Amino acid sequence: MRFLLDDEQQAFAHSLDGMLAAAGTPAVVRAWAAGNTAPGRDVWEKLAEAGVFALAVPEQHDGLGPLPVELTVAFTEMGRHAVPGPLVETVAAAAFLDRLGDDAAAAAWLPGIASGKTAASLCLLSESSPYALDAHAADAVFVVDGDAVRLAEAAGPVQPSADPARRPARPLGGTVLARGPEVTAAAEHAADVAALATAAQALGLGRTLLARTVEYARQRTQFGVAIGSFQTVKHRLADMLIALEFAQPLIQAAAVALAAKNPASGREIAAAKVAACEAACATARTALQFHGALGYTEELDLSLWIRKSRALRSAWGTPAACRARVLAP
Amino acid sequence: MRFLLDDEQQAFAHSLDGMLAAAGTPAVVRAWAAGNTAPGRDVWEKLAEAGVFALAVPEQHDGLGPLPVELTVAFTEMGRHAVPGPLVETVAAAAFLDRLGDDAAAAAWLPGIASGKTAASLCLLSESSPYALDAHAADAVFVVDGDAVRLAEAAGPVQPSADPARRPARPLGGTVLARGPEVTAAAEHAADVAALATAAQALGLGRTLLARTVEYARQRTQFGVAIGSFQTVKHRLADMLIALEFAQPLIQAAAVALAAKNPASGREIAAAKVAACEAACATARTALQFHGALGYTEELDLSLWIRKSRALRSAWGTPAACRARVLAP
Amino acid sequence: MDLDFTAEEEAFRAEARAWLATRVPAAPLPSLETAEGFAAHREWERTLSADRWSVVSWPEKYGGRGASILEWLIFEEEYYAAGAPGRVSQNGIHLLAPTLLEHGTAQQLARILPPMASGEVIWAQAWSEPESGSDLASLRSTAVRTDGGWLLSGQKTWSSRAAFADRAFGLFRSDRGDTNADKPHRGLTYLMFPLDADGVSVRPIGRLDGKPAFAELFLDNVFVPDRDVIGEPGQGWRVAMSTAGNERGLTLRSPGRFTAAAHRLTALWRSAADPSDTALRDRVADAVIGARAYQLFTYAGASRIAAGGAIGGESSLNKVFWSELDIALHETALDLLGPYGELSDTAGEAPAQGSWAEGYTFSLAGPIYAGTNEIQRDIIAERLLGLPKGRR
Amino acid sequence: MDLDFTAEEEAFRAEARAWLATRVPAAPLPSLETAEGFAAHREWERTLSADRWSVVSWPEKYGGRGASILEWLIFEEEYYAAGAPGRVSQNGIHLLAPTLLEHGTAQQLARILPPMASGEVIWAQAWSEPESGSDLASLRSTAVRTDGGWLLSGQKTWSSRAAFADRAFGLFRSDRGDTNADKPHRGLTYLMFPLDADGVSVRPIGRLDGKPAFAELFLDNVFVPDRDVIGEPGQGWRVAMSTAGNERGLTLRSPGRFTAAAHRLTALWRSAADPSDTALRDRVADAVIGARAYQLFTYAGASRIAAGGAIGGESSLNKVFWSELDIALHETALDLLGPYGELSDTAGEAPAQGSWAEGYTFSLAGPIYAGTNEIQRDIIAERLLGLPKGRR
Repeated sequence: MRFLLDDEQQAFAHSLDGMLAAAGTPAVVRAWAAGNTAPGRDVWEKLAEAGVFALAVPEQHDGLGPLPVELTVAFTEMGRHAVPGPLVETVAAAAFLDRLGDDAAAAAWLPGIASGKTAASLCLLSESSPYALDAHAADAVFVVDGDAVRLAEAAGPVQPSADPARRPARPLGGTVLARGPEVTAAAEHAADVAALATAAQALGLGRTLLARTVEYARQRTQFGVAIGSFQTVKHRLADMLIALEFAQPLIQAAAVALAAKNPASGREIAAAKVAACEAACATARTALQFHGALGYTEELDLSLWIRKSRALRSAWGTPAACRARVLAP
Repeated sequence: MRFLLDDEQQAFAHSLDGMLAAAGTPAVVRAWAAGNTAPGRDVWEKLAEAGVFALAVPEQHDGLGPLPVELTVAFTEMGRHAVPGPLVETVAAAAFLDRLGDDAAAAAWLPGIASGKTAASLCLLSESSPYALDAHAADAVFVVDGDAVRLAEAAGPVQPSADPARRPARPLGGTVLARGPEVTAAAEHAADVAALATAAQALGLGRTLLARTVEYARQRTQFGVAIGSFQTVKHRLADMLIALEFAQPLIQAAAVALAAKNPASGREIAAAKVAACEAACATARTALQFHGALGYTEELDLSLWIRKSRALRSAWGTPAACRARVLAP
Repeated sequence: MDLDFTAEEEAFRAEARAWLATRVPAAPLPSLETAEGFAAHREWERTLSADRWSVVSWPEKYGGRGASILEWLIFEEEYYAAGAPGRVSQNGIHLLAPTLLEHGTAQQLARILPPMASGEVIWAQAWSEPESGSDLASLRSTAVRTDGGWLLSGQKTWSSRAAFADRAFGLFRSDRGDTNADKPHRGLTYLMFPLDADGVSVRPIGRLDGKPAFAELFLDNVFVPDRDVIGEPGQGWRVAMSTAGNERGLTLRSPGRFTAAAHRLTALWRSAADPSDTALRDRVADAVIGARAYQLFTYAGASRIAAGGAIGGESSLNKVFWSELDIALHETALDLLGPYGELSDTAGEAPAQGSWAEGYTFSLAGPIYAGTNEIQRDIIAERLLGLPKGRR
Repeated sequence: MDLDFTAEEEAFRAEARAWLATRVPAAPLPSLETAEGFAAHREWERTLSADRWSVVSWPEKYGGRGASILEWLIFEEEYYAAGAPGRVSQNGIHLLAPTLLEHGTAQQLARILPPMASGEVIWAQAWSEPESGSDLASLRSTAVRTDGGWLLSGQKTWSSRAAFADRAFGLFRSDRGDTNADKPHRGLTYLMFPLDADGVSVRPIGRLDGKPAFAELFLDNVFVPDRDVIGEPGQGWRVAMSTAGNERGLTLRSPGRFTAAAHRLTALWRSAADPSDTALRDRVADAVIGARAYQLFTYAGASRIAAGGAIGGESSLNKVFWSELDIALHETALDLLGPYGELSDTAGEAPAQGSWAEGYTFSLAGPIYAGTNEIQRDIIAERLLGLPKGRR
């Protein structure tokens, strides 16, 4: 057993971190929120160049994957920088197409996803899932409805999320691409990949929220001392670190299980999703509280992280659904 | 509206507090736990002299009641001093007999309860309620089983509780005293009275736990300063005060509703039970933590309060059952 | 000990309820943190005021009904139960007016209160400064004596409502000589000023959802006549604090808000939730219990005031309790709403026309403003529990 | 990155599992905090030791198997999954032995370790004193030089297992001259002494459920020969701390305990709980998730050690996490048990022969001992997050 990222994986994380820091994601998020997807697509291209999307695509379709561990590494970094766009959905769509067993469909879309040309969205339609994320910005929107999958024709009006960078909409119309039990099975697999990527993204969000709050608490003074010297502040930030540190190995183990096609991977992913999203939400609340009124403003970039953390909590598996799955026989 | 205890009620609380402080209840509790009920019966007599049990008995049977508000005042003080014995059960049995509409049964038992001669226990038999508390020490043990009530013949072996002063046992045998829908109705009323008295008792426990912990935190030094000056200690104790202060009016309002035969009284009692018991349990955990290893010892009297607080949490209505009742249509 | 309302109080409740039933807008007004919503809410204040419902607890001569605290609580219960709009005038009514009623001159009262009651003049607070959040004693903005008045300079921030309001009130350092490290509260003066005066710049600040719920104020030699000083110059701190411990401790957030919100949450739960999800049920129950506890705690406080008592440190208990209740209640609602819980209040498909999303955003500020909950817990520990001060 | 065990490790697991399957007592032993239970647990140590399962990570010459950390983790998983008894020798094995292995002489190792491995000598710790709980630097008990050894005097408390154990170890102030307010850690010596020696009085202290889980030790000129000093005299603090940051951070509470407990909790939930009670279900799930997270976090730490890294402040993360997990897990079990959750472990009708009640009582000590969780959070904030020290 070597339950540690290897040097190459760490270098990959490090280089993504550097690239995204240089890209100045807060401005990209604000543009995306305002409907201007161009800066987001520029970042998307850079991510593709770094091989992020190829990790979800098999080699026969110009990919490098599927490599779930590396995917979680990438999503943690993308979460750390709050990158906007249908990142999870694109990777989940790739997992769906890969698993579907329809060579034509795979060949039609997967190379584009791997190269970064194609941003996709995916909606596994149900009462609790009526929307496709960022459908307006996606080149292909797949909708699984019962045992059929269709390629949506258009998206309904954007329903702005509390996270301004998330722009869900109801996918409309479209032709059926495939139908049958393999659609259902591929959709289940895609949901797992999406939940795992969301968990990793949440971990990254939480890491940034904690780091920024620690930094702020060291600088901001009140009553003549740094607020980071108040024991209440220290202890609550310590609790955030604990929550994040114990979420991380759950994500990694879930990725390892998914890579190994371990039948327990669904449970492992659910556990990781709960832990990472609860940790991110708690860290967001803490970050907001200790930044005071400043944290409550839209103009502080931190708000982009705070607002995303709550939205991810229910995306691709509510806490209740995940907990039920952890205990499923 | 005057949602405040009047002078007489406050004087009643004050005099019970003084009497129980003088009685040295910790030693009484330890004796009770060891099976020696004599000191407990002495306190019982003093409580009866102060009129506590008469509050649950109507005037035609030598009582002063029913007076739910005054009962909650008394139970808060008894909780404050961790008085042992089937206090709640005796008062609930009185409520049961009062409501039953069986003059002979009422005349047979209520005067004795009012005067303190009779300690009673009561078991509303179900899968989640197999025991009668302190049956070994009670002069009469009533068991409601379906729509029949019987007077138990004996108690099975004591099943020691985590609270050493609580000695539950299965009531055995006995003759049926009454049967019919009035038994069920009287039992429901008795359960309400028991839940309300338990809530008040929990509030009293919590008050003592907080007061002792504050006192300890002011005296105990660590790293050269009183631990009560650590912000974490201060904030957690502040939270305990908040929990207790907001539980108290729920208890009082539930008592007012019960006195007024308000149909919402069941919901009000359930709300009070949840709030008071959660507050007491949280305060017990805090008291234990800030007393450190000392709090974890049996020899510190505080342990008697700590151990009782958890037991009361599920007695006469689990938190889940109470919350369900709060929302019952 | 009772919870009975008198026949008069019940009549008052019935009158309020009947009035609200016909006047409350059927659909929620636009968010009061937008220009459009602000105007709509101002118009609503006028409607309230026309029938003397805007400031029921004030004396009749200023537009009120001389209502008791209990009647005020009754009004608030009915108000929020009816789903009536948020109160755009609340800074003036709850923060400025009590101070004026205690320290203002007759001339000030007659001049300032009626237009506040009617919504003609809407007030923003100007308490905080960039370097002093909860630490008001470190204020730096100045009031310099000039002929017939004062010249205000400096910067205020987190001034709620200031993006659209008419006037503001706050504390200014008027006597630098009197200040020293030990007595930073000295030498402050309580002043009122117009937001459109020469020398005032207002920079709106967006809250989490982008709406300009507050603003930064830049003041550069803004002239304020003597008649707009409240109380004695140099005594501003004492003037401001004197009303912090009275009814305001009870009335900052009226229980009616939370009982109404808990009621709406329960209705949402009954209509939308899986009844077998007892985890959600428990959270709904806790919101109902919390709202009831807050209502009863307030009744007890009102009874204590009616019996001649005072409200002191309890207002800190209050603050922590309602602010945490408010967040928990709204988080529960968002979870009940499933995929719609994520939507912004501006989304076409946002449930209840966005009011849950708006309420959630609003609730998140609760533990921060009006003295952070950390400060409140310090106060509770030190003043109510008698724990030692420590350096935190 | 993988979670794969080697064939050798799997064989080790299979061997341990097979041995445990035939040897673990069918019914739980009596509580090890009673005289009867202590004897039964000592006997169990002998059984373990006979087949070299008592100290698998030690070198073979002292009774171990030279197992790797990972094998130790595997053994612990199997051990607790099999429902095997608590380890009455754990103070010696986890606290004393690592220090001896690093600082002890060959003679000490040969003399002390084998009887520890066999349960012939059971060790109590003697860290705390009445006036120094988590603040070990303020220790007052003394070791005074005498011919061929030291004379120990003073008082120790919260000495776990000391009511029935054979020997104890702790720190004593041996050089008062070297002590000053700035360096209170100096001048301490690490010594071992028999609990039945002349001058030692043991006063058992009952824990919450009355069982004498620890004791006060009164020492009055207790002679200890030089051979029972560990490391250099005066260097006791450094000796004691040097092993605090290594594997001990990982092994104080082995993940196997919690994965096994979570498994039992899940089984209890499936058999006893109302499946529609999702509030309880969520708490059971959180216990399962927490136990798994703790296991994986430990695997990562073991991997880091295997790769040449070290464990530092992480042990504070560990401590807070497992201690809170342990309480939550047991509280959930008690709630699942309904009316039986209240019963003491001595009640005839106590479920699982009292082990949930015993486990709950035991769990309550978790946030207190081995450095309170408040101290651990201070350490996390200062050492891992770099927040300023402050006066707390």
